[in-house]
Amino acid sequence: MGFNAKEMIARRVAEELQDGYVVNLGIGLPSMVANYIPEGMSVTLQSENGILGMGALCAEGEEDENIINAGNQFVHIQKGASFFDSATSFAMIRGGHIHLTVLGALQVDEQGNIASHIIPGSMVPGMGGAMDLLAGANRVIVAMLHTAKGEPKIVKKCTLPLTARGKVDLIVTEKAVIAVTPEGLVLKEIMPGSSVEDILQHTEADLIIRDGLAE
Amino acid sequence: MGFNAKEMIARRVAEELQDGYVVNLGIGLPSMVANYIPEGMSVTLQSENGILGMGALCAEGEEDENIINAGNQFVHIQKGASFFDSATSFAMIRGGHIHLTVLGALQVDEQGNIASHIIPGSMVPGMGGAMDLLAGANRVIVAMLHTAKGEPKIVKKCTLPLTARGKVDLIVTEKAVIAVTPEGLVLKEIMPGSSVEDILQHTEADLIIRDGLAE
Amino acid sequence: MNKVIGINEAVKMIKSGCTIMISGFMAVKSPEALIDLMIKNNIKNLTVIANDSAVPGKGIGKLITHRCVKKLIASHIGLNPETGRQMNAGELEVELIPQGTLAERIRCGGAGLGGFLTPTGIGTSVEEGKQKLTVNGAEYLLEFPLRADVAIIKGSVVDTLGNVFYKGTTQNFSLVMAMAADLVIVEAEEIVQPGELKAEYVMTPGIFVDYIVGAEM
Amino acid sequence: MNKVIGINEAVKMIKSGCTIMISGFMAVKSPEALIDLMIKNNIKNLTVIANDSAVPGKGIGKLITHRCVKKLIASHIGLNPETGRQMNAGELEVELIPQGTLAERIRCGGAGLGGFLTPTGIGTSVEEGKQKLTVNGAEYLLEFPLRADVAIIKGSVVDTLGNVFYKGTTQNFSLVMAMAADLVIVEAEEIVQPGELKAEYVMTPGIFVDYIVGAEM
Repeated sequence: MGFNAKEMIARRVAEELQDGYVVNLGIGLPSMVANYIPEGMSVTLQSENGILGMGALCAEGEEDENIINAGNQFVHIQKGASFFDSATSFAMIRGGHIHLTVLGALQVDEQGNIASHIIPGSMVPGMGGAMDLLAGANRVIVAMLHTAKGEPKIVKKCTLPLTARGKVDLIVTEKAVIAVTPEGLVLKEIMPGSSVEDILQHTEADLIIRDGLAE
Repeated sequence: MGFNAKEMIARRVAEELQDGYVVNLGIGLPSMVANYIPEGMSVTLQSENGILGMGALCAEGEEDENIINAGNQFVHIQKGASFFDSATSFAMIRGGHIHLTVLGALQVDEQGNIASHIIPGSMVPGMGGAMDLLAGANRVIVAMLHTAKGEPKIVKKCTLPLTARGKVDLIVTEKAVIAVTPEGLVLKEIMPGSSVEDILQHTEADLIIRDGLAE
Repeated sequence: MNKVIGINEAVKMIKSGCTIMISGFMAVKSPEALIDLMIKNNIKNLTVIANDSAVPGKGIGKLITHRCVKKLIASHIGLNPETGRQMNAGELEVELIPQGTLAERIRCGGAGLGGFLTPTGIGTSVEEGKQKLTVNGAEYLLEFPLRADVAIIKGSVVDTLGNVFYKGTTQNFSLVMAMAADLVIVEAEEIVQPGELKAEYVMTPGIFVDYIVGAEM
Repeated sequence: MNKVIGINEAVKMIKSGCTIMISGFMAVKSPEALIDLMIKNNIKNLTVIANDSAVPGKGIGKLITHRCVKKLIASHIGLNPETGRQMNAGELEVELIPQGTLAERIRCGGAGLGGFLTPTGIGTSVEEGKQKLTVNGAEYLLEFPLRADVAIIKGSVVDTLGNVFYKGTTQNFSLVMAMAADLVIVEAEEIVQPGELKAEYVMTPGIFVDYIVGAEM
């Protein structure tokens, strides 16, 4: 189920892409969105270690030792790609030149706050480029499993240290698509195999449910 | 006399160069210093519009339409030169990577203040890169004629708007070489054809004259 | 994503009264064809951000002569006497900024930063009206970002995705200006297909460029 | 001005207790030969500034494993479990900085700026102890420059004057680090004569580089 759930999430996030978008995908689940870019749509992938026009992961034997993505994986580049340094890369990111970033999260809350980079005392990988992406990308989608070990990840108020305040626009899980609005979290879609009851049961945050909800 | 005086100044300034120096020469008289770089000495010229390793001025017919210096003159580049953008160029300049800048001036005073970019109501060319060069270069030499229309340019206190405060290290004119020190202006050398009396007569600022003065 | 369009279509997007960044240093490598058509289209009341005002008859100098410019923000106007004349006659507002500060303010505008601290201008009239901060015993001026509605830039080799390579000293302000404007139009000396510019040689990544025009009208 | 020297001579200039910037991103293209010799020479108590701590057995990961590092300033340590272990055991001090802020702070250190305002980290623990300024209604953190005693950098093609070209994604922090250290040593994959690197292709101008060593010991 874990794998299929992630695939379902990635596929649903890909529906949010638009022609001409420049997109930065986080490590892990978010990076899977690249597999579902609609045929014929021009989407340019940015990798914060210095690539615009990132291509697919390299199969074994195809690696160029000088070309990795921000997740330390060897990647191809597309025709018309460019390389640049970290200062320029984050000028792009902070400067609002990235249309969309898709990131994972540990928790998201009713204000669109996100906690994704630290569990004090246990997991301290560092924020990498996540805080800059959250500060600068035009649109932020969180792509994650709905719960962690059965515990809700969509909460009233993040209890883990924040990675950014009020920056999340949309949450896509294997159960639901939820928009962050000034009124609160709005349930937009129920994912196949889930239900309103299932979602409410696994969500700590209050959800606004409007007429005409897509199932 | 004007031409010979400028040549004499440029030649004397060139004696301040050291092997390995990266130098930015201002427009006009300072740029003439390039003609007197001692044989065998490696001096790299920086031009703030984006050249490291600038060469000689182009003779007619030799111009590359894409390569000018900061004074809008077509120039050659040396082997091992590099081009870069203005933000990088001024990172170099402000960041202390330029060993020496040679600039002209309208006035220099006892505190090492310099006025070089504006005569209110008459000449307002703008400061160009001068303020950044003055802020960032490790060493600042002012190369100028001792007087303007007979009026002293080395003054007790600049009356024209300052281009920088306390940044000048050495003043070279056709009459004298004067060091700016915490104690004030120290007359270091009398240039050929001048004398202490001549210098004092044409200098408004107080000059400290020490034993062993070079004539 | 072919970004190449006709020059007429491009210039229609530049409106009278807008703030426009223009690349080039002195008389060299401004987007001359775009400037000529702007003059022909009678685009007026511009606020121009550029290193300088070139010389009469070239680049920004033409916009000055044709009185298309209401305000000029630059580091140097000494090579164009007409700029000085209009300024002294009160016909043109000129704001002079140290060259390094100008480049950095534009970079700041494109990089999503709110400002920076520079030692340049301390002790001079550049200080006026600015906040001073002391860091490790040294004084700095707090300078703010500059952005524009439009940037027009001359590129030496440009692919159809907007990746730009600049020859010689023609990079100057182009890199930062392409980052700092809402609409970026590159006038290309040579247009090539994606992949013809090696990824390492790209100086302005295509993400910063909206449209490309040829240098010929 | 031939800047090429022997690697033994170069590493002698790196002292225990110094602050050192090290190029590379994750496990790719750190100056491995310099790092190996630093470990052999028993250089200890380093403060390392780098994007990350690589993986065990590669690049900075080797310095961590050999306990050469007293303090690490980086944006990410997730790929090296030994870094986390030493940190949790109180054996290694780790300061985590957002990647963009880290790059910009190093650039700032090399560019003679006193600081900059960034939106990154607002509303998070990154705010702690920092001054906040509001510009045009938006909040920014005031961040300060980072400099180092030494920077060691891996270059793909380097001429004897110190001009560096980086292949692929290996530019990352190298450009800003070369500007921000008192002593800059480049470990070259390939050393060429001046003029072999076209002036437009130089990514780190030689002015920022003090010494060059070959990648072979």
